[in-house]
Amino acid sequence: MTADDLGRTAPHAVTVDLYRAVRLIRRFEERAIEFVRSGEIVGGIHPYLGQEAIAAAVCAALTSADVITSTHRGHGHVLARGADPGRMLAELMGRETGLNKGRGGSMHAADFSLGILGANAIVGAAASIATGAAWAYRQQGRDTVAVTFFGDGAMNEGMLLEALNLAALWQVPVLFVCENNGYATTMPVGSAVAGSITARARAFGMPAFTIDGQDPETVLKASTAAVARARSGKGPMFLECLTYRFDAHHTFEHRARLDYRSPGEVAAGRARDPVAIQGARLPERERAAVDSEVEAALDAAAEFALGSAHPDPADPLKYLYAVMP
Amino acid sequence: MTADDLGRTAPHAVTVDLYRAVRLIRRFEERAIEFVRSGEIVGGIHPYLGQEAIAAAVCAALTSADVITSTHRGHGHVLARGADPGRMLAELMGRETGLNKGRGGSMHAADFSLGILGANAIVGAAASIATGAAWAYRQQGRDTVAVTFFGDGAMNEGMLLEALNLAALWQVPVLFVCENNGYATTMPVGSAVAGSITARARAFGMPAFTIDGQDPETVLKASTAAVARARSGKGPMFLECLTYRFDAHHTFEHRARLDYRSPGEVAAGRARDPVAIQGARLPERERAAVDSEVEAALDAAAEFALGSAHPDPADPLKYLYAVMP
Amino acid sequence: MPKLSYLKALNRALGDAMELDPSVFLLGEDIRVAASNLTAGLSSRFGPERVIDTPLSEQAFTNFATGAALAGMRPVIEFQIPSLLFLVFEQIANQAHKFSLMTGGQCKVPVTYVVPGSGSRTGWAGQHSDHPYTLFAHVGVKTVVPATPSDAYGLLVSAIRDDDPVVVFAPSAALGVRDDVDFSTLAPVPLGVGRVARSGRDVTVVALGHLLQDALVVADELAGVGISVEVFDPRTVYPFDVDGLAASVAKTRRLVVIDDSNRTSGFAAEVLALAAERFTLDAPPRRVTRPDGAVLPFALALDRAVQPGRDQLVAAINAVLEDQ
Amino acid sequence: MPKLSYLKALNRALGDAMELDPSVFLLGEDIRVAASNLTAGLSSRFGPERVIDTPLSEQAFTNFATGAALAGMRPVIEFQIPSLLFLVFEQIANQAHKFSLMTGGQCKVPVTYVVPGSGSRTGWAGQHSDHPYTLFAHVGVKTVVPATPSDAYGLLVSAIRDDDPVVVFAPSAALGVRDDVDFSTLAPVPLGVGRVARSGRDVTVVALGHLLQDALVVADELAGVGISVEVFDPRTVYPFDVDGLAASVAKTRRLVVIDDSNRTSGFAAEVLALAAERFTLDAPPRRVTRPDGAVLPFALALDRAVQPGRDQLVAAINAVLEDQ
Ligand SMILES: Cc1ncc(C[n+]2csc(CCOP(=O)(O)OP(=O)(O)O)c2C)c(N)n1
Ligand SMILES: Cc1ncc(C[n+]2csc(CCOP(=O)(O)OP(=O)(O)O)c2C)c(N)n1
Ligand SMILES: [Mg+2]
Ligand SMILES: [Mg+2]
Repeated sequence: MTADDLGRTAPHAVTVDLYRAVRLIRRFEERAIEFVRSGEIVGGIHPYLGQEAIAAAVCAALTSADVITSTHRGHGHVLARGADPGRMLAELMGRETGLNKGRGGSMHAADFSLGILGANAIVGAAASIATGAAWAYRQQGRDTVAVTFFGDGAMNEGMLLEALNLAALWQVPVLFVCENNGYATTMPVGSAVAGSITARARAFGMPAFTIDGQDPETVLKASTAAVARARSGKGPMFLECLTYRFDAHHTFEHRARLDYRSPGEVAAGRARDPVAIQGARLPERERAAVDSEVEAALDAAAEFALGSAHPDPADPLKYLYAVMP
Repeated sequence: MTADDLGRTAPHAVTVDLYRAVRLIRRFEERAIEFVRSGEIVGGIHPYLGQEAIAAAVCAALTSADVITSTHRGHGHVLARGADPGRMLAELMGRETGLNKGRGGSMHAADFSLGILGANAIVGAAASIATGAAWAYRQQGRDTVAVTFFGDGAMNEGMLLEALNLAALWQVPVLFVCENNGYATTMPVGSAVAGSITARARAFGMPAFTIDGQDPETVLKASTAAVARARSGKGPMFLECLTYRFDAHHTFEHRARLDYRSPGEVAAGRARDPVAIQGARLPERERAAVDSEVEAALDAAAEFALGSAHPDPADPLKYLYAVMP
Repeated sequence: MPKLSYLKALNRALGDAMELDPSVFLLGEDIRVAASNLTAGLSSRFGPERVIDTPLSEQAFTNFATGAALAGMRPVIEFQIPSLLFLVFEQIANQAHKFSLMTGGQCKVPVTYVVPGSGSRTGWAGQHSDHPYTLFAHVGVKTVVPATPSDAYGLLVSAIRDDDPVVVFAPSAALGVRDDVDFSTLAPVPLGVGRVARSGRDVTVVALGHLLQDALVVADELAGVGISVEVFDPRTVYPFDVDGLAASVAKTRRLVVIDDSNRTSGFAAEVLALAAERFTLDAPPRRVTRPDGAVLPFALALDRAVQPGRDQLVAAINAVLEDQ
Repeated sequence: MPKLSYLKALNRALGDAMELDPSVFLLGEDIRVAASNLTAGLSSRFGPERVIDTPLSEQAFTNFATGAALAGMRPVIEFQIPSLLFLVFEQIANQAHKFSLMTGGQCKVPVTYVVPGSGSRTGWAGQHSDHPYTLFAHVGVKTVVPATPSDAYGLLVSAIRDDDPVVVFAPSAALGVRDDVDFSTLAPVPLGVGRVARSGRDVTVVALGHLLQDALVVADELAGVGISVEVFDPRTVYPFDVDGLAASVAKTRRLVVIDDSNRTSGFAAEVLALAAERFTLDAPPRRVTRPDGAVLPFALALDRAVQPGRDQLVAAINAVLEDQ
């Protein structure tokens, strides 16, 4: 089986939906970066720019019964999974109306009502959490598949590697999505990963494929097949999605000027733009309509977030315990 | 390349040495178990019985410049590397004359003067320590190869998997020796390891072979080639040695009667006995001479250990810090 | 009345919890054959789907439990040795513990972590003899160290029912303790409520886990020479029953803590700090602990010398009674 | 005199240590390009063999450093975020720390662990804002939290030269502190020796790391209303300079500790315990800490509310002055 055999071609509605999703993430991130610059978002963000196809398409392959876990670079996953952009932005601004009531911020955004079990600031941590959740839902007789997103850097974290083993061993319905953007912060994947990423997953007993992570429809095909396979009880699968981070590792880099990617490399990486790739599949007018729809939604989101109250500092550790005697 | 291409045939002196080594370990362990029963050794031991070929032959492939790390089941490695059986036994009895002055016991036996960087009670921990040591010696211009021993169970520990990556990435002269005795305590390897052990090592970018761990000369051939390769700068290698634990996971099992291996399986496992296999390669008389030599050495060791003083409890934390203000 | 051992009480608590609540399941190494005896009989009673042997992947299976908890289960993890809690410290302190606040209360993580055999195990040496309950109390994870079979039962049941992560330390030296117990009286014991294990007038001794037995023996001995020792067992290290202790100390006005942690910033340090802040004492309080940085040496006499013991407790009690 | 920032002082310490001793090398994530600036310029100065970028494999590279130390090197590891110390707690507390005793003194493990940016980082939320120095002090690993640029230099140099593992916390809020420093006076500062950062009569305030600055500001303020505050900076959490503190308290007979750990069994608890055992005070001592179990919430006002601050310090000082 190769990744090509995995799926089907997308009908037009799906094409539009995918475009809307990548465009929403793109514009959300661009606006969020502005809010970092203006100081409305404190602490900065890890922009998802350039990787939109992966979140958008993988989440498009899921049903409402499914769950995901995300990473430090998580806005795309959370939005693609259907989180309200206003509440997401409010979270980034630390407002009481935020997804996490302002307690989590960029790296911890979660919406359990949508099966978003949380972004996670520790690289490699979420894979085993997703595996446990997927296993538990299966024990409960539910039809849930879990997707866990992570980067190329996470492939060197022991706890993630352990999770691959547990998932394969117990045939857990979980899809491992590795977003290989070529770098862990400033460390090139070639200097960090000996052997190969997919060989690792295969060595733990699960099928693994490398796909083009810049084309939303390629990602959709592959992930649809992987999710169907997991749902049917055939166990976990691993997708390495080749992608490129268009912007900084984190917005601190906008001030820091770290020298690790050549301008030529960045330009080449940015040339394969998932928003452009998907946009080219829509008639100009339809695309423009989606664009203004997205812009209107983000205007409303910004207005909502900016207008939202800050949490009351009187009880800063609210929610620390479910019960405390 | 297959494991068969790796080496050379052993000349007679090596044959005898290997026999002496496996016989010494065998008889040391049998006597140690008696000392556990009699209460001279407190806390019990993890007997190495049945796995003797691996320690004996891998250590026979090393020079005095090399270093090893060992495990909770470490007596064989420590003895094979040349530690004095009397001081080893004294260590198991917690005497001041022990290798570690009675501070370490069975699971921490070390002799830095022989390049034994210590047994380790945490499964999977030592591999990265060995990798660091080997790297450091290379930086210092030394010709050292490190060998790290571990079990099949350790192959599921994230920190060991991380170590495979570091070793391959930086082409560290370290040999990973996995003693696959079929079980991690009571957990069969098939229920614990998805995929395959050697595929994992290969996926991290190093050659890996499965060999018969019950035949000392097979192990010697393979490890000699692997050590030579590492010493020549070609990087790490991985050997999976198939073996069988003849006795309990730990001597507590002698009282506990855990039900996880059928008598038939144990009998079959014990049928391929490394001491018998190597012994058969010696003329009867020569073998008998080695046997009494070993017995005499162990008599002396026991006398030495039993006659040694206990440490002075007045300063129980001696050696805790190199310097303390 | 039948005798119940501490270890058997824990086993009974697991069985009862699993019986009552199908979302409770067990994860750990060698728990189907029950190498530690904690889970004896449970695999055949509840099946292998609820008593799950794991590979040696402590970090992943600890997070796996967190994930299962997020999905509505109540996992109980057995850790074979106390230092495995070091290996999963991130997964407990930085993941399980933090999820509730970080998500703004969207979820809970009712995982129980049990170590049957914490502290010195007599001859298991440096890496198997830790007693790290203070670490968890310090980061704010609920931390329980039962002393008696009844409490072992009642506190473990409460830990499993609790909606937050809870670590339960079952000291190696307590596992064999046996009590006359009317099984019908076994019941949950709330977290955070200590008890006066022996009433006295002259000095309050705080002791938990296996050290409670030592404190009671010492109290008996000293009663013979006219010293009346009150023994207070906090049962949980965090939350700590400061009111219970305050009531005891208000009576005795003297305080000694015996604690199997290292001295610096250990459990005993917290009790002494509370005393310094809040209690009126007639003499400076004392603590009997492991020394700073303690690594338990293998040789038995050294191992024993590092652990807090009865002689030191007697000396500390005498000292606070002599001081003014 | 030239200005030296705290972060630059750490950087200078690394450079000087590497210059002096070829066995010193650096390991960490993104340290060649120096994402945190700690290692700025060192890769080009000393070459990539001594400034080594690691994959995201904290457990393995921490043990790797232990192994290199056993082979005679002096590794320095940079950890990008404080919670990575949770991830490698086993490797430090159970391996590096224990090797010397367990081998009967056959070896030493001179590894230095540095976190440039511990504590709250303003907006980095729950998993990036820990300040776990108490954990290492509790297990007995030498633990340093410098407060000033000169101390940052001198303590880091000493940590690297020390033959045992040492953890150096460089609080995020201290990294930008700048002092007038005559570079020729930069020198090693011994571990375990505190200093009186400001002399006073009425109360001793113990403060370390970034909180020293807060304590000094508060002392200035209170001087204006006639309260004379002595500020004692222990510089190392473990070993702790109890004699230095005793001398200060003998003069002031009043004690407040400000500490960025959680309250229960934190560093402040140890200081109060020592006070309870040994010092004669005219009023109960107080501590200003993070609350129990603290997880720093993302929203800035909540984050700030969880950290110990100047207002609380003023209140605590006033309270100990009013108490008798
Ligand atoms: C366990 C851990 N180590 C280090 C960090 C610091 N850190 C945050 S993101 C990152 C790089 C992650 O690289 P990758 O997994 O490829 O994801 P990407 O940032 O490229 O999306 C690092 C080193 C962390 N958060 N957690
Ligand atoms: C990290 C860790 N987990 C669990 C244990 C408890 N334990 C000690 S030995 C062992 C089994 C090890 O199996 P394997 O690696 O196959 O070695 P073997 O005992 O078969 O030689 C276990 C679970 C431990 N010491 N360390
Ligand atoms: Mg990446
Ligand atoms: Mg095994």
